Amino acid sequence: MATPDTNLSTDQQLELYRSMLLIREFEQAVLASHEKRLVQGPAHTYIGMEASAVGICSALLDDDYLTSTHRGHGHCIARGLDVKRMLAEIFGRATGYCKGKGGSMHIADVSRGMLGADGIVGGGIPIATGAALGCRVRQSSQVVACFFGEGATNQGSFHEAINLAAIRKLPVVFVCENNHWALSAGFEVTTAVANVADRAAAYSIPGHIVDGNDVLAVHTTAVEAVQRARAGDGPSLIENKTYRWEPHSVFNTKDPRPPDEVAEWKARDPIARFRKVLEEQDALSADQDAAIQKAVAALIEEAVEFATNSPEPEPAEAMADIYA
Amino acid sequence: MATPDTNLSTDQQLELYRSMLLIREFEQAVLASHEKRLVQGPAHTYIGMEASAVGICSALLDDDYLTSTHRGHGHCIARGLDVKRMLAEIFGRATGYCKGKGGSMHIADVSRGMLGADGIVGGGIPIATGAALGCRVRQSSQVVACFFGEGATNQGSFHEAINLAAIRKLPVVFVCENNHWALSAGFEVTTAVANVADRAAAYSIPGHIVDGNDVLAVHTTAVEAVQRARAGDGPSLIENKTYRWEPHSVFNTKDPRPPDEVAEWKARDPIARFRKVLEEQDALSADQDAAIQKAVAALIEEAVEFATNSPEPEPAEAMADIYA
Amino acid sequence: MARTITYSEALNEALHEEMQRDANVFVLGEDIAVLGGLFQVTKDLLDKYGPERVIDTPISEAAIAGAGVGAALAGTRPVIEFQFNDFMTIAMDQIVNHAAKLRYMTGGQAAVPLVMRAAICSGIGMGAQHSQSLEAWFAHVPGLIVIMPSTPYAAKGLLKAAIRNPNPVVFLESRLLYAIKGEVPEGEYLLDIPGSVMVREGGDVTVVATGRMVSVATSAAEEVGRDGTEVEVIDPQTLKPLDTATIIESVKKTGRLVIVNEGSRTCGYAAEIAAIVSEQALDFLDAPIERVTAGDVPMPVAKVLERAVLPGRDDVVGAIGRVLG
Amino acid sequence: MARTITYSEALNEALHEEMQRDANVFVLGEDIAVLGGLFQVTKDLLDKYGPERVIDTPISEAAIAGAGVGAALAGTRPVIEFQFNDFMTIAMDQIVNHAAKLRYMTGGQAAVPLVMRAAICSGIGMGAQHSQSLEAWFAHVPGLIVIMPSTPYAAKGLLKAAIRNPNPVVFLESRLLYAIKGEVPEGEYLLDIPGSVMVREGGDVTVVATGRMVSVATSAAEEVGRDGTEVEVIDPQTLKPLDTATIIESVKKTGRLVIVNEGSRTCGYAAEIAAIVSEQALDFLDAPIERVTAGDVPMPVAKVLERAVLPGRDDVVGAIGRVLG
Ligand SMILES: Cc1ncc(C[n+]2csc(CCOP(=O)(O)OP(=O)(O)O)c2C)c(N)n1
Ligand SMILES: Cc1ncc(C[n+]2csc(CCOP(=O)(O)OP(=O)(O)O)c2C)c(N)n1
Ligand SMILES: [Mg+2]
Ligand SMILES: [Mg+2]
Repeated sequence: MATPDTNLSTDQQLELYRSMLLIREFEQAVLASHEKRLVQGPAHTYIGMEASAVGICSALLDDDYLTSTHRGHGHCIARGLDVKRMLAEIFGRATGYCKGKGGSMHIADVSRGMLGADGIVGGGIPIATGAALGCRVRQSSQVVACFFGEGATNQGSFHEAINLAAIRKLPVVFVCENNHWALSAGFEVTTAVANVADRAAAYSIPGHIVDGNDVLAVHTTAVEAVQRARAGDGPSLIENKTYRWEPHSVFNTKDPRPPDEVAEWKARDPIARFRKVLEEQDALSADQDAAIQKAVAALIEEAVEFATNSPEPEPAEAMADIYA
Repeated sequence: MATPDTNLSTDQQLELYRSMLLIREFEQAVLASHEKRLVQGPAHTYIGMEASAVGICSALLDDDYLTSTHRGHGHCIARGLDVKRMLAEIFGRATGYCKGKGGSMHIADVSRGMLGADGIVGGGIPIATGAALGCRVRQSSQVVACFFGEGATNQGSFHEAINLAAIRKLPVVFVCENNHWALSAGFEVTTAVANVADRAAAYSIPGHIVDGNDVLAVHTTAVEAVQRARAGDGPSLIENKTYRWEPHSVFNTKDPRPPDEVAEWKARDPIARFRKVLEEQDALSADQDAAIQKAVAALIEEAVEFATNSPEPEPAEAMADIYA
Repeated sequence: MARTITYSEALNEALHEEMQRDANVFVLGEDIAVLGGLFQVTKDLLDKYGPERVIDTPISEAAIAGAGVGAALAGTRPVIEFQFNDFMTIAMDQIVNHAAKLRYMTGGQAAVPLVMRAAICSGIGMGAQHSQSLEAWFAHVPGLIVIMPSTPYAAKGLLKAAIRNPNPVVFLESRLLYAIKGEVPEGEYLLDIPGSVMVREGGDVTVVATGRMVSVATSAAEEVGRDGTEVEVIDPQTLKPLDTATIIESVKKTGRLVIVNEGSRTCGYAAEIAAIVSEQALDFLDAPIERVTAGDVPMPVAKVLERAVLPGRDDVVGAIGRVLG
Repeated sequence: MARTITYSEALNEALHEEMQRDANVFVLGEDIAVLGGLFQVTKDLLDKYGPERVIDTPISEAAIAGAGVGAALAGTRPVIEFQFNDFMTIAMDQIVNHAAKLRYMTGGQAAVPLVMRAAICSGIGMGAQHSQSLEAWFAHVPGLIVIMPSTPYAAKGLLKAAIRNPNPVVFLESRLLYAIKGEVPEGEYLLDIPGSVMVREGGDVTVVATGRMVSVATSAAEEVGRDGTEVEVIDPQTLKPLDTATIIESVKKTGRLVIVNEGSRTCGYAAEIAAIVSEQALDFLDAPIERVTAGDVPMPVAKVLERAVLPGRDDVVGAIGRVLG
């Protein structure tokens, strides 16, 4: 594998690696916690797709915005949200980001520009466009990253929002995480185009097809798209080709995907791949790796403990936070 | 002008000419009737766009379907609807196609496959797709022609419906009548693509850019698209580039369009153009032309008389026809 | 004794029978073919009727609804599925401006025999975008029929009736009911539209309850029954058209009315029942009407919060107590 | 005497003043910039505030609403326009699942200060897809504020209050009101949310009327006033949150209630008022409640038919007569 074309320092690359690991371990903890009946409501894990969130978010500045989906844990962690409060939210606890009101599908940290995961497929796309419009009105140079799955690209919201963003040259980076499957439907069964990125031409914006399991490739593309957006040249559409390893959600475990296909993609593990890249650069020794893994494990352990020991919300809390 | 590549006999071509004239005169009668306060509700005239409806509808069989828009009079006439009952509907009379309940924006003749004009911009596109799906389920070889304006192509319904039709290879011909303006918004201000037909690539279907003021060009393209649909090869997207001569509707007369632009397009009058083509083929003598014009005028006169003398609906009729 | 099957099996049977009976009946929706539906209501239909009549769609709710309208206009009888009632918000234009109104707008020319199935998924922590009960919206729309079955028996008989009905029908199921079992005869039967069910007779209080709330109301009625209070429980089943007469008659008998509905309170379906009674049987009321509904709040995920928001047995018991004074 | 301007001029003034006051206020919608809005409510804003704050959009109602939500989240105060109330059906997901619920779903982190203006366009033959009055739907949704001004004075004061409110507001105007004139002070003023108006006092009957129906009710009140009947007319103005107390107090005084609302009858806003009164003031009612609403029918185009469907003065007079027995 060639040395990637990236401006990231070794430390920055190690941070990407750590972040991907943290997502992976977090999701494993979610699955284990679901087995223990600690998760309240549904949860959609991001395992296998870590390079996408991490590659994109590492191209953003601190005051940029992002919108996410039902499969949002990875985006939150890549954005630097606190895994303790995330897990507490998934457990429906008072200490969660949303006080237990939102659950897995609605984790948000508005103070960090994370405007919210979203349970409506395609629902976040116009919102991201609007956030970018808000930035324009405020004459700020903020950029918005908008995540969605390939299943969302057949929603009207995808079309309307990208057209609106394109015609106004709004600072959005549209990131389609094409993991090849929606809930039970394969991409080719539902989507009349070979690549999602090919749809960019319908809006006269750049479309990028990226190996979504290559975090540096994702990052490099994101940097270009973010620059373009910040410069006022308008949105881009990035398609990260990737795969989810687990069934659709903890509530939907019936999995129609061919086992061979799943195995094939597991062999393209974005974390193992990046580890190898780092090792080949002599950027990651076995000791360093062990240390990172240990630190990540400790964070997750702490998060599980925090969430498990956090109080349930008071019933009266149900009627608070409706209006400002 | 070269002899057009078309299979139409001279009689058939004269029928196209007559149909275009009938649309033009009908719309003039609508405008005149509005002045006399005979029109109830809004009316959007089709003047200047006659070649589009006539070119497309002449490629359909009797049991094919079509869906239309708020600017639907032309489609109805090209489909062979009775101008008497159309005008009666526009006047809100009991003898109208919809007994005065639908008005100009909802004229339908289900018995002729005309499933209805539609007041929701973009609303008819999924319905056309569904009608095609119904044909498939019934294993019929019917085809659906779906008309909409360029303004509708930014609606989510456009995207969703065309994707669905494309992925199922449904027998629809999507016809965008690009008259360059929506209500007050120019195409380039709202639509992030040079040609609507360019969006066909986003659904892997053929896109055709057609001189929408050339009835034979429209017809020829329609024949190809209809054949393709009927053969089970799926939908096409035809973009007829054309122009409306009048302001948006009788209710919206404030017109932001540059007078020069309007004048330029009036010089491209589809009827005058076709008359010239016919004359050059020696297919239309001055006498024949006069006879056709006279016949058309008689039909319109009859329609105005019929509509004007038709009774208003009984108030009790208001509560009928809600449920079957 | 009749055989006992689940609510989702009953719905599935209705679909099988109707697709068998009429080649123009077909199903369309997300994950309904290969997966058999998120809640298995369309199970095995693909194997039996093939991919031309059992169609997995893109995630395009507006187009699914519109396609249903168009297919109905073109002479077929589509049954479309929305996985969650909430997702119908995406398709409201097609449902309201097209499905409901096309017949009228065309002066009676068009028929739209379209069944729109959707699940109300409250009670399992799905949160604010997956737990709504929007029947009041649909009942507000002239031209729609609105049905909410509360038992396997009703589910089957009403779904079959809905499919044969020439009008657009919004058919609202309940996630928490799918697994409940009930008696369902083997043979074919259809239920009336309109048509309500007298779930339980009693002379002291009338309780009108819809969908999943019927079992909540019944269990409350049993609870207060131990103290000798006789509660009449009415399940309207067809919310629109509504069998008003049965409710009015009951209120005239009991003089007391509690309405239990899972939608949020303001402008919910319970308000309509209250309004009808306050117009048609006011003089017979011996106590103020009580509405037991979800709070006016989006649905929270945490169990303790969701429980606080949803109407439960104790809430109904409390309301019965209040109307009895 | 205060100056007299039209309802649409009053709205336009509110927008001018708020855009002047706060650079984060901006307007977004179809035909609002170059044309100044289909009904001229956004007139001259483009000239004054430029194309970055006065934005003509594509015909994409769902994206307009979603863009409003996102822009509100990102610290601005968007005012979006739907040309017809009916077109909000296309944007219901964004309005209901996002605008209304984001604050709650995020545990109070997010604020969505978004104003959604739309015109109810009944009464001019626009037909079934352009004449709906859907306030009951919005009032049913927790998290939304719903406002219907009936006079130029209310239009201006409530729109300004809506723009400064930190919550999503559905602001419903009336096509037939745009041209009516009324007194509007020159200086700045804001009206309360919630806040109703006692349009007319009287001890015999309470009439609660919304939006354009306020003038219909008032003219009915004048009509029956000639026979000495004293009608109290209340305009709730803010349908949600509702100033319930004023209505209850009035009904306790008069013992008779007529509700006039332009939406279709079943599950309409009138039902909610009836339900509230039947819960909170039942014992004070001397007659059954009367709802005067549009029929449960899509709106026809022909004048004689539309007149038959819409509530008019005579319908209100009739209802007043009936409650007076
Ligand atoms: C509007 C809407 N329709 C359907 C669903 C149910 N649903 C949840 S996730 C999902 C599949 C989404 O696929 P994709 O966008 O590819 O995201 P992925 O799950 O693959 O990350 C579906 C159908 C939903 N949540 N929202
Ligand atoms: C959903 C919806 N939004 C807005 C309108 C108002 N409206 C009616 S026609 C029109 C312009 C349509 O433009 P186009 O599709 O190009 O058709 P044209 O009028 O040019 O034939 C608009 C905005 C509408 N009827 N429906
Ligand atoms: Mg996917
Ligand atoms: Mg146009």
